[in-house]
Amino acid sequence: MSNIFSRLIQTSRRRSPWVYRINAGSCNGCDIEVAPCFSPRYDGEQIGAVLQGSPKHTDILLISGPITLRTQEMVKDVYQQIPSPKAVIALGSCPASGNVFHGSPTIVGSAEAVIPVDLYVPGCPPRPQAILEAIQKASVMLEKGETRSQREVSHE
Amino acid sequence: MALKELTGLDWQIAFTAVSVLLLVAAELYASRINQGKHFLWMAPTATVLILAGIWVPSTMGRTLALDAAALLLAWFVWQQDKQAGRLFLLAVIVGSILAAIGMVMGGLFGSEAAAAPVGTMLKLVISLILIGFAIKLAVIPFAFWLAPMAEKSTAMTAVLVISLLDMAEFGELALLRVEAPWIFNSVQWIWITLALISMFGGALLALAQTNIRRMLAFSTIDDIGYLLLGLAAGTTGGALGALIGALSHSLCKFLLFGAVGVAEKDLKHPVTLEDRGLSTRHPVAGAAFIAGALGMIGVPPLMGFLGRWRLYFAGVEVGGLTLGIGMALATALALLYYVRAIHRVWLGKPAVETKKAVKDDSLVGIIFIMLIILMIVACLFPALLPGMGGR
Amino acid sequence: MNALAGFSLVILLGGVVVLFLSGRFLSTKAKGWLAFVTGLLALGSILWMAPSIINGQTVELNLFPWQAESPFLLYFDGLSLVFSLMAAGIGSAILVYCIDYMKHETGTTRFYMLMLTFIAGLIGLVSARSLIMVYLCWEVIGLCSYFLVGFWYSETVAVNGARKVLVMTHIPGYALLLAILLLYKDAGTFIWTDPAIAAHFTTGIFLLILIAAMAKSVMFPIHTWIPEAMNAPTPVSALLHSACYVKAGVYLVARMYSISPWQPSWNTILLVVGCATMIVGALFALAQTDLKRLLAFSTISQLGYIMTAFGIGTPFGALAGVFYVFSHGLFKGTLFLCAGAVQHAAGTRDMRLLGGMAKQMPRTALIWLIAAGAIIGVPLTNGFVAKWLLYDAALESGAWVVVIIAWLVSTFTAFYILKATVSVFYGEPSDYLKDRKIEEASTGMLTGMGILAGFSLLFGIAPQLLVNWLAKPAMTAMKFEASQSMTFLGFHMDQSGAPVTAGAVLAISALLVVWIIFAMRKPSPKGVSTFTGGDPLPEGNTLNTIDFSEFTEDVFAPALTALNPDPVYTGIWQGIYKFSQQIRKLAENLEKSPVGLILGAAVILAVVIWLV
Amino acid sequence: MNNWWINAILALLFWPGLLSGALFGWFLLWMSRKFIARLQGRQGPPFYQPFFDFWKLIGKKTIIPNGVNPVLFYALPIIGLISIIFALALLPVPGSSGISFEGDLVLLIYLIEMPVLMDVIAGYVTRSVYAQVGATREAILTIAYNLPFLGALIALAVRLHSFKLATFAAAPISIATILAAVALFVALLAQLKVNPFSIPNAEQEIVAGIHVEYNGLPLALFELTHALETSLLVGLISILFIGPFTSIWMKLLIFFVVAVVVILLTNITAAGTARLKVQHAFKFYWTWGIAATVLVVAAALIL
Amino acid sequence: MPYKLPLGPLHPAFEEPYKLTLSCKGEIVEDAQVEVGFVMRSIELLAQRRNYIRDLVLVEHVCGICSNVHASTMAMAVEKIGGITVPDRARYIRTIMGELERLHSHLLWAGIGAEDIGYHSMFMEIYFLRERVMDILEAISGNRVNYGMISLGGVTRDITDPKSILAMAEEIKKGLEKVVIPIFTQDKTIIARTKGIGTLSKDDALMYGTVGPLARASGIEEDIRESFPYAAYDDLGFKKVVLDSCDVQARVVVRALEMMESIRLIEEALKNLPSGPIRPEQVPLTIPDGEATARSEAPRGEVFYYVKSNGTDTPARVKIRTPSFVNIPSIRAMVKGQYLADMPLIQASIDPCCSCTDR
Repeated sequence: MSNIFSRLIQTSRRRSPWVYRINAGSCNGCDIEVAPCFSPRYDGEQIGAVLQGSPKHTDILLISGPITLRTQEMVKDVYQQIPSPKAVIALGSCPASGNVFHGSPTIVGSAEAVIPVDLYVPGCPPRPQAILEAIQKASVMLEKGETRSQREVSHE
Repeated sequence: MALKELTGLDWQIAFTAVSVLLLVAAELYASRINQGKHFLWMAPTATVLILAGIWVPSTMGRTLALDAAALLLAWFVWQQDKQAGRLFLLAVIVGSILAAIGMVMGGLFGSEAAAAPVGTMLKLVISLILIGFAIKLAVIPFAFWLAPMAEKSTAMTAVLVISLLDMAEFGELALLRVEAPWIFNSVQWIWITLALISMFGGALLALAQTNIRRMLAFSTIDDIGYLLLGLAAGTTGGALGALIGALSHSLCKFLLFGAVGVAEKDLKHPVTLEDRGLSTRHPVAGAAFIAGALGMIGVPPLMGFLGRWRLYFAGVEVGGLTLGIGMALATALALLYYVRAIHRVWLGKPAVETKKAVKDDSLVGIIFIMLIILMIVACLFPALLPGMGGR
Repeated sequence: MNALAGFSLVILLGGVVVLFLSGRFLSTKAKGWLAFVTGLLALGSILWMAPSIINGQTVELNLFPWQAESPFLLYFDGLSLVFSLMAAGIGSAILVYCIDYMKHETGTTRFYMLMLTFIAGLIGLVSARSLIMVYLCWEVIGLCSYFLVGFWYSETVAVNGARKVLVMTHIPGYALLLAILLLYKDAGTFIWTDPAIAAHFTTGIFLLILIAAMAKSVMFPIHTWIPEAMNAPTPVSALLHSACYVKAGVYLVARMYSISPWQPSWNTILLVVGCATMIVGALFALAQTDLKRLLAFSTISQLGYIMTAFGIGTPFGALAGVFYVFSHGLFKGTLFLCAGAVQHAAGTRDMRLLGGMAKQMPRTALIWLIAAGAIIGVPLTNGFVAKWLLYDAALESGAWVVVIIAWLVSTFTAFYILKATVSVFYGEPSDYLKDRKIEEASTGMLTGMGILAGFSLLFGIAPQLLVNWLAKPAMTAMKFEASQSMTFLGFHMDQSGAPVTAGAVLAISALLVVWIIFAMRKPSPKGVSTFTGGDPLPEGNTLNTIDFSEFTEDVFAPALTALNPDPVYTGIWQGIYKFSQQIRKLAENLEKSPVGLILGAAVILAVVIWLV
Repeated sequence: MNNWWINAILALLFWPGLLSGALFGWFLLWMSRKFIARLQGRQGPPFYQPFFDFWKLIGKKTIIPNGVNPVLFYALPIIGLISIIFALALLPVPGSSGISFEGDLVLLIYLIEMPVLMDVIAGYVTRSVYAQVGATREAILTIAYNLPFLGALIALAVRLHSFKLATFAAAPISIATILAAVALFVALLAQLKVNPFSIPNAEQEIVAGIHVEYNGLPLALFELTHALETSLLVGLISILFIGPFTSIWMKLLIFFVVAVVVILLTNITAAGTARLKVQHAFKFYWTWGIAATVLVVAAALIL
Repeated sequence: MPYKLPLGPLHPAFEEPYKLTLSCKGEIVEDAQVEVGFVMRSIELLAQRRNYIRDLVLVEHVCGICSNVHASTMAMAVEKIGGITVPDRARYIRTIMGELERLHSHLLWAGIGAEDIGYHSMFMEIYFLRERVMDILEAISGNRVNYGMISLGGVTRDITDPKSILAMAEEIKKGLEKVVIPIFTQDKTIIARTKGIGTLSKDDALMYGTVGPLARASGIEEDIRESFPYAAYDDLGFKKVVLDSCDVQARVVVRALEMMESIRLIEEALKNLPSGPIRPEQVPLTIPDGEATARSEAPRGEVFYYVKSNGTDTPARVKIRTPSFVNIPSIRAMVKGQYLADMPLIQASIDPCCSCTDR
């Protein structure tokens, strides 16, 4: 019986990814590409993805931008507010490497240094298709328990 | 006396008592607050004449005595203000002459109660008497003389005219009501209409005044309407109510004019609605004004209530609920103008911060308080009114 | 035994006379004690009579012949007992509170004289057998209320409130007088126990009496005087506007049950009036920021409940009504006295400036909480029993609409009382309070409040005391069969089906509300921070109850404007005033030539007489 | 007696209670999401979406925000849920084995208000400014929309001389019924918090409104309550139209058809409007609500 | 007691982080504090460390929405110092890119504005239309965002198939005329939510120094494309849009009409596209000593670049002043006494861009 339920919950994690977006110093290029993901042409609702307003309702965190010093604490705080299991997707090149801003004294330059990232989506900015694919991949990771939040819990 | 037999109230004794009381009070009041040059002797003289008008058995004697008192008072008013005096005099002369002619023609000056005249004569007599008394009692539309008199003369002069003379004239009318009921019965609805016009007209005109004394004068006109209605109703209760109402009216008007007089002595100008918060300086006078106002409206437990409910009852008996509601509405208007005066002039924050409280004359204060207590006691123990035992 | 009937009146009026004569020589506190002892003696004399009344007898006394048809006849039955006990009992508790509350005031002789006269007037009203005496007492308490509200007569707000009280209660009072006179005209007697009165008691007379009762008992739309009357000293607000004065109208309505053969259509009228009032009162209460004004509107709403209870017209309804009247006197009196204590301590009753006073005034807060629980209808308090009785009565008689409205309004009640409680006693103290030293209310004040709150609890736990000793005799007096049984906590066994279910739901939801309030006060200290947009917010930045009422004020504004009858009254007054100015102009024009006026009017009159 | 208990439990748990209520509610919610998506030229969520949303939330770890009483945090949605289940059990859907007695309408109204009250308290309890603003708006909106809602129900009850829901379901369709259904529909927009009355959960102003701090299991319960509320409120309109039919299958068919039509109408309104301000909404309900109520009462009394 | 309600830095109504702390009394907003600086990446500093070619890429990342205008203005400034002439075809292509960018930016704004008043369907409708603009952008530059079209002295890519682009532009024009503009100017709920809301008087607008559509909706007649024409605006004949009703409604209308004007400009430019090279044969890597300023009209208003060269391949100083930098403070003048429910729309009506503001 409990098996059925855990199976059900696992499936539903794949079927119902709720997304929250943080702009941590992006040039907003990535952010204006997130909105079309939920607009008629791409329609993320087909795979159950919904953009949420509160981090408390979130499964997947999209983070864009090279993480400026001012937003660093904010990102950490919001990540903590997301109930597990949760996945983090780094959008674009900035959270991976700092992109053109590399070498700026006011950025951290790597999302990994602030929160554990599960998926990187390269591009400046990535296209909506790529973002949706990342969401789907992340939800599969959530289903299989492969996200870092889930793995770290099981290690403990 | 027929009036006593009809109503059970020995009105002559009651009125005499009230008159003497008010005379004493007015003299005491005048000893502290100047009421005109000859007040000291003029007031007793006028009172004696008025009381003579009450007690003289013959109708002619009564009329003459009252007219003499009226002339005396008119002269006194004339001394204080020519215009007001002229109007008063006009009213006294015209009213007395018309009423006297009417009474002569109706045979009322005879020693025995005359039979009612018939036909044209009846209508003529009724017209003359009605108009004559309407002028003398200041019933609307013949009330032109009362307001100027109240405004221009001293407070106690106004009390003498309104509380004593006017109420005595009303008493005379009440006696006529008993002796010659045909004056009323055949034209009952004209009397009632006149009463209603006086009631509403007086109340509305009082509402439109800014001078408090003028307002008080119109409130008298308003009240006369109720008293007339009591007489016109032709019931025992109505007559009794009217007589008690008249007594209460006398006392209340003394309080009202007295309070205004106290304030005027301090302010050095006539009290109008522009004045504010006089109670802070004159608390007792303020209390007297409020008591007088509530007594005029007939709020229990003041003496006015004893008369008022009987008047209402007379109205309900004659005109049913409609007339009752009409009277209540007129009273509501009266309440409105009194409340406005109380709350603008007496209560609330004073317009100018008084540097130090005025020490009011304690004698005047005691007179006021005694009168208020008298009115309350009279309401709770009406047996104190002569002849009222058991009523 | 019968001689006892007059005792309370004689004692109270004697107290007035003694105060009047000795006022000059006594200290303020001594006057207070004198008044309190007088009130206590009056209470004692009423309690002395109580056993025989409970046994079903009536206590009658012919004091003295007053006016022809109307001697001073006293008549105590069950209904009189309830109201006179309320007047003397709650009155005494308030008087003991006054001793400390009023000790810094001047003019206390006047104050205590009026308070005692007021209590005497109410006892006179409820025990009068002659209708004209009913009117006399009715107006006496009206005048006392007027003078007490205007106690601080040089303060404009206070006297304006007093003016509104006088105008709005005195004028409808004429309806009562006219009703009495009409009855007298038809029946020929003022004695209401006379069967002739019952025979002539028509719907018209009922309506006239109802108008007067509506004005005194703050029924919509003649209710707007009570919030203005809140500028009076607090004991006055407590005594007049919660415990006694506003109950005078309720008494009249209840008394009509014992006077007349009751018509079913009257029930509908009462229900409509009651329900409209309870909604309007609660809506306005939600939008208030002044503590006493809030309580005033809450009184309006609660009076709506009481009127509704009497309007149901079944024995259960009458029981609920009587129980509610007494309970409301207790808990609303307590609330007012607490508000007074708060104002005394903080110097303001503006809820925007208050907060966190439970720390400095723990006892006052406790007493407030008991009374607040009672008004919300929490089990263990008399308010719960009263509400349940009301719902039961409504359910039993099938007045479902009443149940829905009453329930809706009771949620409003919970809201506004919560708002008052939280913004006065809990939360952070405001800047205004920070520089003030706040002291707990004095023992005398606490005694006064505590006694009332204690009785609230007592009658909540053991309502059968109130039901068996007071409510049932009153019901008998109202010509109802008093066969209901009542157990502890207000659970009564002679009901089944829907009422029990509804009662259970009511009890559970009321308990839930209490539990939630207490749970809200114990937050868990650690956890993940709340979402505030990423950046932390300054400490203590939450919406408080005042913000809530500002929201509602803003949104309700159109509804509140539409439901406020005051502009209509002002309009009428303006109209009359303008009309009177026209009349004055006309009169002045005519009076310019007095001779012409005399001639003209005389001719017209003569012609009219000629033609008639 | 035994039978009564079994019937009650059946009604609470299966039909029309928890199970079928939830399924029906999820179906209706999916319908509305899908329908709106299609109106907007999108594909929309798959059929099972609300179901999976619910289970996913169940499977999440619950975070209790700072300064919130944990017991209260869980209890509020549970109280709301239980009362809405009881309310559903009272609904006289065709084939219901539920409890029915004179006055059950009153109980139903009490129970419908309970989740709203819990919502408001939940908003205040969570100590988030957004939730508190949302809760205040919800409280105000409740006062507003209850006017036409209660007005319509009371008018119908007065017309049928009964406060029993079964009477409603058995009554023939008349002008009064249709007017009442319209009034209920107007109230439904605010009760389901869809545009133009999605004021308490206005995402762009106050993030996620009342539920901003709720997550995991309690949020799942709130979502379930919402689903049950949807089926209850839509069902309440539907039962007004099943009176004239005798066969239970016909009744069921009409019930479903009306429910679907109502939810489609709701969503057409929602898709074609912007969100109003709470002031607008209050005014709307207190003017049009009063007009509708008066109309319904008049129709109930005259026709 | 007024409570504080934070909008942002993370808020569903915001694309980018900035913080608006509202002091509210009930639903009424009494005051607002604006806090920016969340997205500060020190672009001006980085620009002084890189050569001109890399700087063009860097300044494109000042803002993802108006990336082209930043690159082209920087290029204009550098071209001025270096005395580089831009070929006619490149001027036209730069104009087309600039207007396409305005089109997509205004549509993006309209979508967010619709979402801010809860009009979800309208948001979807507009985003559907915006995708057509994105298609054109993609067709011309190969990118949907951050196009990389500008090079020193010209553009990097040519427009090879103006006809198909014209056809697409026609479609967009139809969409705008038939759906977006009518709904935004006639729909009752939208008018109820925009008219008389968030008024910024002309005096306030001048005092805050606002620019762009915001200023033009408050009656300030200023458009760089007309006052200081650059690229091909002189040839194409440009009409600016000015309204003086000062409220959100005016800003909506100004942007709507500007979109129509943009379409007209695009069509005009595509039809009259001159032939010739798209950039000079030779572009120098080092720029001679000197300084220059350049201004152009970005979707949000005037963009100002100051470049100082010291004769090397790296600028000595690059100063960027963006329109949102001056527009954002004017929020304070608009919010007082407004309803909380209108706040998202009011702040959106200035079309704030924080990555521009913070750089």
